[in-house]
Amino acid sequence: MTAFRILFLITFSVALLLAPIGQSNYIIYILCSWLIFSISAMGLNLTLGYAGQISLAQAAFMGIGAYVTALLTMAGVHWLVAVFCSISATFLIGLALGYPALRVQHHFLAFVTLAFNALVFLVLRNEEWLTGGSLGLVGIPRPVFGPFDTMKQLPFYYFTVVCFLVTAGAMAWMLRSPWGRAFKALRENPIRANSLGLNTTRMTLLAFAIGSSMAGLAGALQAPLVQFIEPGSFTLILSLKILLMVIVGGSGYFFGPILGAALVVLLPEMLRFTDGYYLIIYALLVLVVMIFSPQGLLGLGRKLLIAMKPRKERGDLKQGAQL
Amino acid sequence: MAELLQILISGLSSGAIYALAAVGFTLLWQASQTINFAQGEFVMLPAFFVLAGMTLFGLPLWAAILTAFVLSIVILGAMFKKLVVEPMLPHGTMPLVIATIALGLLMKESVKEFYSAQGQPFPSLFPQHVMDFFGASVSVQDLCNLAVAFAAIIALQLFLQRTRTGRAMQATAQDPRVAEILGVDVKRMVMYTFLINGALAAIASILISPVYLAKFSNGETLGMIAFIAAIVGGFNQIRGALVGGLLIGVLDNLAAVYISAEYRTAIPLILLIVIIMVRPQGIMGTSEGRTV
Amino acid sequence: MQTETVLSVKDMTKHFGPIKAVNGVSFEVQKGEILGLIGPNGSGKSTLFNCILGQLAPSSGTVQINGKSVAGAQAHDLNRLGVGRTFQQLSVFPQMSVIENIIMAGQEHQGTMFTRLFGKSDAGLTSAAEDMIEFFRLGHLRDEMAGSLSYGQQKLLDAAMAFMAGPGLVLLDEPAGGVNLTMLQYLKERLITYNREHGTTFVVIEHNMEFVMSLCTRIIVLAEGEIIAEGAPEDIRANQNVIDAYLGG
Amino acid sequence: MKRRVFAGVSLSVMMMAMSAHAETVKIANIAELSGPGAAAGSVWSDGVDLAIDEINAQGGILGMQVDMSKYDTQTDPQVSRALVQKAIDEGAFALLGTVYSSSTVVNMLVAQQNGIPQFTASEAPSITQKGNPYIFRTNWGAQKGMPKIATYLKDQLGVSKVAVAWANTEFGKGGHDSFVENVKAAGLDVVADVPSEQGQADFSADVLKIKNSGAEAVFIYLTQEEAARFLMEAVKQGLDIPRIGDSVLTSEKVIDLAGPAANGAKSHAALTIAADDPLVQEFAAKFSKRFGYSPDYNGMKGYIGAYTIKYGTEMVGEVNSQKLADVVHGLCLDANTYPGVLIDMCWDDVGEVSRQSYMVEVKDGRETVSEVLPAN
Repeated sequence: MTAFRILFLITFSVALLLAPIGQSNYIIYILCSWLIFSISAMGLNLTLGYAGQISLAQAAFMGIGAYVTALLTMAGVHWLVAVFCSISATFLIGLALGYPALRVQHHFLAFVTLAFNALVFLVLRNEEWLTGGSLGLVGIPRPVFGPFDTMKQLPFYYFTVVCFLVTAGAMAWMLRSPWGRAFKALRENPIRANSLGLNTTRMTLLAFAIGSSMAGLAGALQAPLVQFIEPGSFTLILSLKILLMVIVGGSGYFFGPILGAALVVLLPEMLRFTDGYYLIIYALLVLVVMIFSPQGLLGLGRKLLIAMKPRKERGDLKQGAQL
Repeated sequence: MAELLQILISGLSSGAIYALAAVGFTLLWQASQTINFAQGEFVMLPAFFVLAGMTLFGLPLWAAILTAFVLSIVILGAMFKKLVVEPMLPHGTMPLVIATIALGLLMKESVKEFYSAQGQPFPSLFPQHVMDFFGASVSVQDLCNLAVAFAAIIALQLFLQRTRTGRAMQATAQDPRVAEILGVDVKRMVMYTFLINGALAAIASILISPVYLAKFSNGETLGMIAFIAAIVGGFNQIRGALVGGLLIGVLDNLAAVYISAEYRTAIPLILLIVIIMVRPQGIMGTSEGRTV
Repeated sequence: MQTETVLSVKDMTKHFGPIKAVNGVSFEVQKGEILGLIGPNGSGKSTLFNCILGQLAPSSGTVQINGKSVAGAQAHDLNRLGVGRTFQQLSVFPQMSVIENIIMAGQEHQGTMFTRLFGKSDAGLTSAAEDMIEFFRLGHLRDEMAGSLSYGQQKLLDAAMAFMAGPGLVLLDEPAGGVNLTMLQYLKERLITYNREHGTTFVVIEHNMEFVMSLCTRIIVLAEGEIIAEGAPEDIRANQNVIDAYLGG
Repeated sequence: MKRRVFAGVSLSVMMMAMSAHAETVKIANIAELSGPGAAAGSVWSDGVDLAIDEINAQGGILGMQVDMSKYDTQTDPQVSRALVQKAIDEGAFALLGTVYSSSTVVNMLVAQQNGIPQFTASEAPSITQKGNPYIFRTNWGAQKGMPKIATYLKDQLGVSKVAVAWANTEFGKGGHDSFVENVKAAGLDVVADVPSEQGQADFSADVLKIKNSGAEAVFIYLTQEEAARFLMEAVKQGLDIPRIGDSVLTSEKVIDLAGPAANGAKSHAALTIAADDPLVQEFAAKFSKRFGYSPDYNGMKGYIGAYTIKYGTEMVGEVNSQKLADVVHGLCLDANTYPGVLIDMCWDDVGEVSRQSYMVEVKDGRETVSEVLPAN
């Protein structure tokens, strides 16, 4: 890790802690929303940016996580227990869903997850006895940790920050372990990775399940943030939005989804002055980013950085030419 | 009996239009590995070209339809290919997927903002006359929809199989590198595919709008159904998309009447998942072979 | 040299529709051998290779490695059994550094899946990996992205990766393809050295006759899916059948 | 649409000019300006704009100009919640919106926490049943109309078996539950209960089920486009039983979309521009002139909501959120004195509205009032 990187991380963490000070409730709410979507998008980044699989069910997994936590906490179970259940449930469902799809053919995961997302919506809406149907669940409590009550916006923000940092840390740990190398290898050249003893199907499945369980965690945070959940919040459109975060930010980059989530959550806010036209402008911006920098914004940044760096003299190039 | 017949006829009539959208989906996939998430909006838009032609420029219906046709081919076909697909193709599927999602949003919001947020009535090309057919009500419109959709798909199939250009397009779809070696102008063939998709979208739009009304958000449902139909039928076969579309149309109605109206949209989805697991190449599709 | 059969192929046949790409091929490879598999284009050598590696399902026939049948085994299973391979096309991980590429090539053989998650980030392989890149004289490129290496260097890296897990058998798919002469000499010398030092068995598919003749201890010639000649390099060179096959006779 | 943009521009120019020299009153309108609810939300919003411009032209509220900010929820309840928070942060003392009940049930919690009165277009029964002292309707909830419909079905039409076709969304769900409860209480049989999806295009199965159920009347609780598609399919399949609905079914838009298929459809409507009432007619004329299309109940709701804020605040005599909420509870406004409410209306102590209603029938492509029912 370079000094620059460490400095960046410290600045980022401090900025996270200072961000809400003096801000209105609305801004704090938006910041919470950004962190929660960052967690979900980081999960999808694992599936997409590292294991190279398209999942279109990230919203469904968020929904499952949110409903599990909402139902349990409303029944009086502590949030810590509920979040554990949310994460486990989404992990197991991810395994069960991914296994048959990945066994068949790799790009079929996209189709299966798309159908799964639509099915989850139907179940959430129709099974009224459990989920409250289309009217949703209202009045989800916010967690209390001893003397620390997250009912107010600011404490809830710090609670979200802690969850975010723990998740990001765990993710960074995993990516630095041999698993991370295996995920990268999977993305770069799955056939080669396979020939080096990597069980590609199993690793892809794991990436998908872990990515899904991160959506479960995001859902478990979103339920107490909004204090209301309804099936319509977890449709395919949200899955596509999360996909957008990952791609626009830069898939395969650790900070890509975090940047992407910031853009997707905040951009409509910044474009609001354009009145009714902001979605049109938003769509145009996405198109332009995709056309000019398919690797997303971080990919673009990296390209610029490389272009600006003075070329390092490499002796081996000459030697290589002779070899 | 009359009930079942009614379901079948209504289902086929809707299904024929789903099939048109699904065929376009399949064509783009074959020609350029493009999963077009804006396909639903592609079917939504031409109806508004017609309406705009009639209300803003005072064109008669036939002229408006003709204009809409040309506009669809140019905008949804050529411009889509040139401005969106082409620059992104070298970078793999993902950026293109996102781009088509954004494009769908752009089209939807533009119609809403510049035309109307509300549904619009759309003139029917065919008489609304209803006939009794063994106890089931069949409108002339239904029959005409079926006929036009079938005719379009059969014509397309014949074109692909019987003409030189069509065969060149198929060769391109199967393996662009080989096609190139055989002297096929691959770029042009891919372009043709996009033009055809634009034309099919226009046909579907003009057939469907008198019944479904023209609304900016119509593409959401339609796109999803076309997508499912294409996969269920077989992503690499035009026949497959036809069968898939008809099947989904009938199944949707059957499910609503006999299984559960609340879960009617679940049935095609479950079918999709089952198909992927037991017959991933789709009902009519041929196996793509194991990708090593 | 002791005779211990590492690879045994029996009656291997692979049909593509009416075309018999491989037709009843049988051969054995002994420990420490460097076997060359040659033949004109379309002779079936690539198909045979893919059948051995489990990437194509053979129409009939069996493959045994160290006396064990490997029917239905996937690529990673074979690798665990001690079979390394290189690829015809460049097959490195371009966005990973050279050392990372090599560690990747070895890590799946260290511990279990879970110890890999919680263990050291290099799986304890850094020094072994450094030795390996040193052996292939890529040491000065240790931290360069694999994708930025020259073609020949990537070929070397590909070979180094195949050796990293210490396989008993390595299948090399056209290692000389597209590599310039100087590099070729160097690659050959490294392969022979490795073979001597570790007793690793090689099976090499190759077009470049000079390379094969000077590298291999034994050569099998395929034509139209069948073995038409087998023997020491100098015998093959003189074999009329082989000459006919290559000249299209 | 161009005219709308133009109007918006001139409005903001006007407001900028005004704000330069006087204290202003801040009101926020949180509405569905994009997403699936855009059709309803934009009409509501136009109604609000019309009222606010009139109010400002007449000298504003308590002599102060109204500074109205508009927020687009994208028809997403979570966004709407955030925006209500934002509107309050930005100093709005009273809120207008939202139209979709799924949004209102969420964002009204925020308004409640901040003690800001909110005037909503939503009609889901649950909204006024949660004991929130800051929520006010602009039209009565679905549960209040249903007993009248049940009575109508039983006594006027004399049917015993009914079918219900409803949108399986938060909008349709509340109305459906309340309808079923009321007709059952009235002793009627629900023989077919057919939910449909949002944006559903193919209604043949729905109509077929109702046709074969032996129902003697069908209650249609769908959104505009879906209602039109249902009516068209009903005509095609020859479903010739009475078709009853709420305001949506006989609205201008449905008639426009369904064409002749809408003829004969009846509804129990709370707000309709077909009402033979000079104030309503005047409103409809102003609205059509400015926006280029004729308003529906959502436009009326927005107009009434904005005026209610003015009247309530002027009664209190100061800009005070708490006092405004207090005064509207139990308030009755007489349309002669307070023309902005269009029709006499009252609020009870939970913010529910009472107002007379109409039985409307579509005849020859026009909505006509066949009967005026007293408030309940």
